[in-house]
Amino acid sequence: SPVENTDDGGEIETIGLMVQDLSNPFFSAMQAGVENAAEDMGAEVVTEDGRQDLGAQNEQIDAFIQQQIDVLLINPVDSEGIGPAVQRALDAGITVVAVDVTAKNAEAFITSDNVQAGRLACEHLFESIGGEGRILIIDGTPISSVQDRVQGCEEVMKDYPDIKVAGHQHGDNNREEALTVATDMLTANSDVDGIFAINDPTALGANLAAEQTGTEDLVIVGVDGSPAAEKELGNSDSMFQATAAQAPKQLGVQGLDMATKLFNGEQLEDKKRLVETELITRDNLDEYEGWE
Amino acid sequence: MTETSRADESAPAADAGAIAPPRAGRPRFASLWDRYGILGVLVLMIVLMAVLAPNFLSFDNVFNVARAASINAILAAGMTLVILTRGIDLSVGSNLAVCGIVSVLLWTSGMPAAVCILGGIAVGALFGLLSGALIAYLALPAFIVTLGGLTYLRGTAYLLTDGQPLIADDLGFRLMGSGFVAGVPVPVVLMLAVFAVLWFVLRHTRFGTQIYAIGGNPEAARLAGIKVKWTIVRVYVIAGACAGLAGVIFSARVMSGQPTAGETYELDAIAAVVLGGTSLMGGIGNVQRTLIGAMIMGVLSNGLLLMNVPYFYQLIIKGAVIVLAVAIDSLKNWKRA
Amino acid sequence: MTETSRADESAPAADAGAIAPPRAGRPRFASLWDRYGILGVLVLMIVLMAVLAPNFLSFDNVFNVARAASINAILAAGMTLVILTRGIDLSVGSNLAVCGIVSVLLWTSGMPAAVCILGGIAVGALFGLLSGALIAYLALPAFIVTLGGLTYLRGTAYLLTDGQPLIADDLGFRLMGSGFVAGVPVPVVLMLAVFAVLWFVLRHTRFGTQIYAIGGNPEAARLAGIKVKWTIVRVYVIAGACAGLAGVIFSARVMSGQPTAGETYELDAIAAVVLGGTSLMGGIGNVQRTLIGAMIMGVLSNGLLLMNVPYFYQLIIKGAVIVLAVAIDSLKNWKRA
Amino acid sequence: MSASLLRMTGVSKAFPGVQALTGVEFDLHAGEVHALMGENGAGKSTLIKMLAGVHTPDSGSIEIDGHPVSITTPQRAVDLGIAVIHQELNLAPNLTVAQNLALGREPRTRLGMLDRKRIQREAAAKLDRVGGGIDPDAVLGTLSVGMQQVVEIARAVAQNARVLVLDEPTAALSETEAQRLFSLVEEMRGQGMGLLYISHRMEEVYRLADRITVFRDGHWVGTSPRAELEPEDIVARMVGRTLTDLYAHEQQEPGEAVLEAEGIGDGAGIGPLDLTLRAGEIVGLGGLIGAGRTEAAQLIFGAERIRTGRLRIGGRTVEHRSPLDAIRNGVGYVPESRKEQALFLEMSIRDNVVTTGVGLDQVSDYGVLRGGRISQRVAAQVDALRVRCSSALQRVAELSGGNQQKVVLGRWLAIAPRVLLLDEPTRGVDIGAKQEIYRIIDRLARDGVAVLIISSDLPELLGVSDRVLVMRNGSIAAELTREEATEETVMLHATGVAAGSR
Ligand SMILES: Nc1ncnc2c1ncn2[C@@H]1O[C@H](COP(=O)(O)OP(=O)(O)OP(=O)(O)O)[C@@H](O)[C@H]1O
Ligand SMILES: Nc1ncnc2c1ncn2[C@@H]1O[C@H](COP(=O)(O)OP(=O)(O)OP(=O)(O)O)[C@@H](O)[C@H]1O
Ligand SMILES: [Mg+2]
Ligand SMILES: [Mg+2]
Repeated sequence: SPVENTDDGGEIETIGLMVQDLSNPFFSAMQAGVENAAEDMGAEVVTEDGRQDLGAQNEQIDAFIQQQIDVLLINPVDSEGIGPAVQRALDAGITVVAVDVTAKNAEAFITSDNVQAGRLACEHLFESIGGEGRILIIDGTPISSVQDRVQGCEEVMKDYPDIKVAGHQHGDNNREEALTVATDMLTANSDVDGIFAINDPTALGANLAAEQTGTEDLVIVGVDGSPAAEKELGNSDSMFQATAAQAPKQLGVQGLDMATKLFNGEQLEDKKRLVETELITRDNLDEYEGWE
Repeated sequence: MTETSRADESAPAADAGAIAPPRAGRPRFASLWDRYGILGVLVLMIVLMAVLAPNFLSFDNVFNVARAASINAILAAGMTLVILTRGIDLSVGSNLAVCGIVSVLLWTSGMPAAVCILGGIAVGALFGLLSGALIAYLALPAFIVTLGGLTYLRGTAYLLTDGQPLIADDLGFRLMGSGFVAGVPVPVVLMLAVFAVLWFVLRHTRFGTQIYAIGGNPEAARLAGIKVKWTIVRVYVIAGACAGLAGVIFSARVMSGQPTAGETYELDAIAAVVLGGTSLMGGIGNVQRTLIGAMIMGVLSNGLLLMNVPYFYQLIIKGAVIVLAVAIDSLKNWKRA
Repeated sequence: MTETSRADESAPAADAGAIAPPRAGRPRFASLWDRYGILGVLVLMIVLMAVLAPNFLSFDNVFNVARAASINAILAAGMTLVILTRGIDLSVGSNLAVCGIVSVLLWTSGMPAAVCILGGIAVGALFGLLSGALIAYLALPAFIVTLGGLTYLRGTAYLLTDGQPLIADDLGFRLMGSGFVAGVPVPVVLMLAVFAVLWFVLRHTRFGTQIYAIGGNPEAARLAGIKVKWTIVRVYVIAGACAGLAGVIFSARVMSGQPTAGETYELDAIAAVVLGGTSLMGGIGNVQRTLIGAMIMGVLSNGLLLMNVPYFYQLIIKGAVIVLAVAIDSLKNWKRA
Repeated sequence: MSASLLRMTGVSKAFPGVQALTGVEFDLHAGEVHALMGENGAGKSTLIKMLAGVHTPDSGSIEIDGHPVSITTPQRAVDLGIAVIHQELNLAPNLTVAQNLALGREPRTRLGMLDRKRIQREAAAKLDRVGGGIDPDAVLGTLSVGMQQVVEIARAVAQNARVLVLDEPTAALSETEAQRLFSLVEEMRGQGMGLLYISHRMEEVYRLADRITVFRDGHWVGTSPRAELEPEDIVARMVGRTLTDLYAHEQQEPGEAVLEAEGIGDGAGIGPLDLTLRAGEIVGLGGLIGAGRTEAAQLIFGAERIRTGRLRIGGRTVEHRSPLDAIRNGVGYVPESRKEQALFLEMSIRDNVVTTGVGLDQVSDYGVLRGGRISQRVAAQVDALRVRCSSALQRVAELSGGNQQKVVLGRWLAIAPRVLLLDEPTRGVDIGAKQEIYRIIDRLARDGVAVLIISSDLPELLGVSDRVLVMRNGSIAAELTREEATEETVMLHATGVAAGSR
């Protein structure tokens, strides 16, 4: 039995924000963006961490329904699996907008163009190594944003017939696992020219692995544009050379904007916003604003 | 664990005066606290949450708690039987994922809903059979066999779905997750049914007695003509079937087969069993108390969410409360000592 | 586990050297297999990988394997002592995270490298003390106390870092992760040192004998005047200190404090211990064999990566091999029966 | 003579490394009690485990009523009419008495459910047959070992078997319980059952057995009607030599009081107890099972907390908060159940001997064990106690019961206690080893140790003690001099029938 939305047409008082994994700086930047914007609106933000567990996110949505929040910005662990829970929220009169990852049944979504991010990063990688050579791909957990990036990379690869993939492994999206996996991959393949990593923590882990195995002349690229990546790019002899930067704050702020409009009964021109990513290299590092 | 088992062994004899008359002064009490101590913890927690958490006692929320706890509770029910025989099943979380996926795969391949549900459960039972056979007939340690199961079943779940969630918008058995029976959510009804059946099995069937006997003294059970190995196998089959049912409910609830479903659920299930006072040394415990254990965990999760406690603090509080709950429950041993 | 425990009981003392000279008719081969059966599994696996995986036997890769396995091995070393006393420590993975973070925090607050290292280890020991005290003095089940620890320590790790990885590019003790001593990676040197020390402790000290006595028969140990509770506390302190050291190495290796570090490492550590043949029922086992167990797991992970086996299949193979390894190791019990 | 009910011919059985039985012969008639005797490890239990379907023979045949049978499972043994009471208790401690009695044969209702009422009813009937008034609803683990043994007997008797095997059934029984068992055995013999009876107690065997078979080292040595055998012959057959003067104890003038207990008690059922142990004196402590003898010893030893009264050792008031305190004050304790309370079965003889709170300190410097010191100490005990083993590094689990008991004694002797408390020190130990243990006790007394010995074996209690205390209901009911103490007087005080009983 859906809860009546008691303050229909009124002000937004409570905003629920659900992210996949708060321990990733990307999501905490998003959280900061949403909180700032909410403060300006005089609304309160309640954040929940999905811990990569769809079951937990289901439970959290049920709790949000109990709390009678007005707006839900959701970054689901899984786009489709969250569908029924989103529907429950809608039935309870909550406005739901998906951020960063699409969510089934959500009224609108805004995400980075992950395919484009993969394209950007890999294009840079292939050019830097002269259009030919052997590369490693360090993949992550099987979620759509990650897979889109790999897809983008593979799309570009069609234009570079002399690029060979020497190894393709999964690194759990984090630094430590990437370090272990990359160390082993570099041992198995001594003549590698570059690495594409699906996000910055993975890229930086691979970078550590390269340093520790004494590998030189490697080009490593990632996706994110995180503060740690920025810092590493600033280091002129690092093998980590580029990242396709996302704008988590913007995703959050714009997502909230879309939600506010929907909440107030306005029509959105674009219910599906894709935000382009921007390639950051050592050359344009100074102009990059970063996540802070 | 050492200390606890000793406490158990020193349980007083209520009436052992056949040969020498019972000695004066031997305390003959505490059976109430023994049985209901952990229920007291649950009640305490509910009262606390009702005061602290807004909407906690609302009609809907009561069902939210029960529904959210149902998957863990169903896993814990099967786990109780396993632990009663001195075993453990670490593979239930991964098994849940595989079974959930299988049920969705059956649906997308055009099977009727009933077949999908039964198919999911059957696959869970089958993997339980595999673990149980290795444990009982090859005498391998349950911990390692099911830790292996945790790993290869997760791989199987990824393989079956190619790592992608398997979407089924038109899932025929979606009511298994979101339906209601007489106003009660279906997962809750199923949970209660599982507990009722297993309560009956443990209490009123020969199989149940055999489980306790094996947990209490496997050698004695063997000499009494009980088929110890076969009984153990059946227990793992039941735990697997419970994981299968939980997987079907999970899939129905998220209308898709998720390869990452159920990660670390095995530890929650074991926690519910042990919170309920079932001994990891086997032979002592029952499913009623496991249900209470699972509810304590569910109430805690839900209450902390409703109170908007930040996630980091939720973890700290949860960890502390688990320890506290067994500490309170163990007070009974102190009075004895 | 029922059946296994019985099989274990009939296995001769793993306490190497304490085995009687074979009696008439006792096949000598059996005792060789008992002691080195699991080593045989490791050798088999190395041979297999050398054939199948490119570069597996390269000089660099041998150290890669050892370095990658070192964290698990160090956790498993401490875990061995805990399991010998019939306990278990599920909190080591979370403890590792907290300790790693503390060491980085100490560095960023300007402490010298030595203080950071010792500080990290000390914090681990402290949390071990807490668990140990609850288990020994309040007689709470180790499984639950350390499951609580797993949860609240993870929360603590998040809290200390505000959930974010704590990057320290100038980490003063980075050599703990990436340095070399006489050509051998520092984590490998530290791992060997830990094993040497704990081997000595178990084999040549009063404390070691007390550990085996408590694991073998806690009641007899108490009646022999051994301070059972205090010994148990010390064992958890050691396991905690090992987690602390592993955390420092971890941080040094990734040059940051990671709140998500060490998730599910506890299961890997237990797997290494049990693969090594230490009985979960306590009293039987040693650290040498745990090292072999950890190496089996390391070789497997590394070899599968080198062969570029797809991730899903890696999981399936790993799970199956773990089960297979104990099955091979248990063949010795079959010959006896 | 009646025809053989059960016949075993040329039966052999080997375990890895041990030839437990070699071509043994055995036959049992209907309506007889056939005693099987032999040293620890002679293969008695192995023989009956083959009857019980636990082990299968490597070679040889088993016949029942002249028909060859193969007993492959415990269930098969039951079907053949063989009931076995094993040496180790085989009951589930977590189940009730009634559930244990029905175990494996639970009656069910027509719907397939457990028939709880019938289980209840039948349990009461089965218990009635053996007497004892045990509550069928009691959880088994809460009963004393003796009462658990009674349950085990009730279960075997209820099978209405034709062959009943009893493997050391009286080891954990007190005198009265044993008496009840004896009349039960006689009653069953009268009904035409064949009974195979294993015991290390000579009096019992003489009282019950019609024929006696002796095994030595897995070989059949001989079978004779009881009337044709003197106890000395049996012993000679068992140990391969003659044993004279089993107890060989000469009372000596006791020295000064070493341990004085004044009104000690646990605040519940035990005490207040007064007792004094003098240097060089052996004091026996008798009583029925559950009289509180073990608990009294454990109070003195600090294994249980003393709540009332006080304890003095060497004139000094002491407080024992843990066994370690007691050990430091020179008190040693050999518990009644060696496997559960004393031994580390998986550890070597060497480790078992040095593992005490004080012993480990003595053989280590700064916590590091000194191998030389350990070897010396262990060798001294192994030699002095004549522990039969292949080396001090042998696992204790591999030793016979008597040798295991010597290892436990050695552990305490190694730290040279002033007071030694012995709780049933010869339970389940063969006669040869018993004699050696009595010698050790005697030598200890000569060396000035104050010894308290708890025993349910009355001849033994009277044979070794200088003075006998009798406990009843947690208090001391009587103190008897060596001359006053007879089986009758001890039993009278233990049961509370004696007039002068306190
Ligand atoms: N399961 C087994 N595995 C290996 N050896 C065994 C096993 N059971 C018995 N033995 C060995 O067989 C021999 C005979 O043992 P058994 O138990 O039959 O002796 P027993 O005559 O009953 O002795 P006791 O008087 O001590 O009960 C002993 O050496 C014993 O160690
Ligand atoms: N009346 C009773 N009620 C409950 N438990 C009892 C009772 N009597 C004895 N026990 C238990 O049975 C065990 C044996 O009793 P205890 O050791 O005090 O007697 P004992 O005279 O030494 O008998 P035993 O001959 O068995 O050594 C103890 O663990 C005690 O707790
Ligand atoms: Mg025997
Ligand atoms: Mg006693």
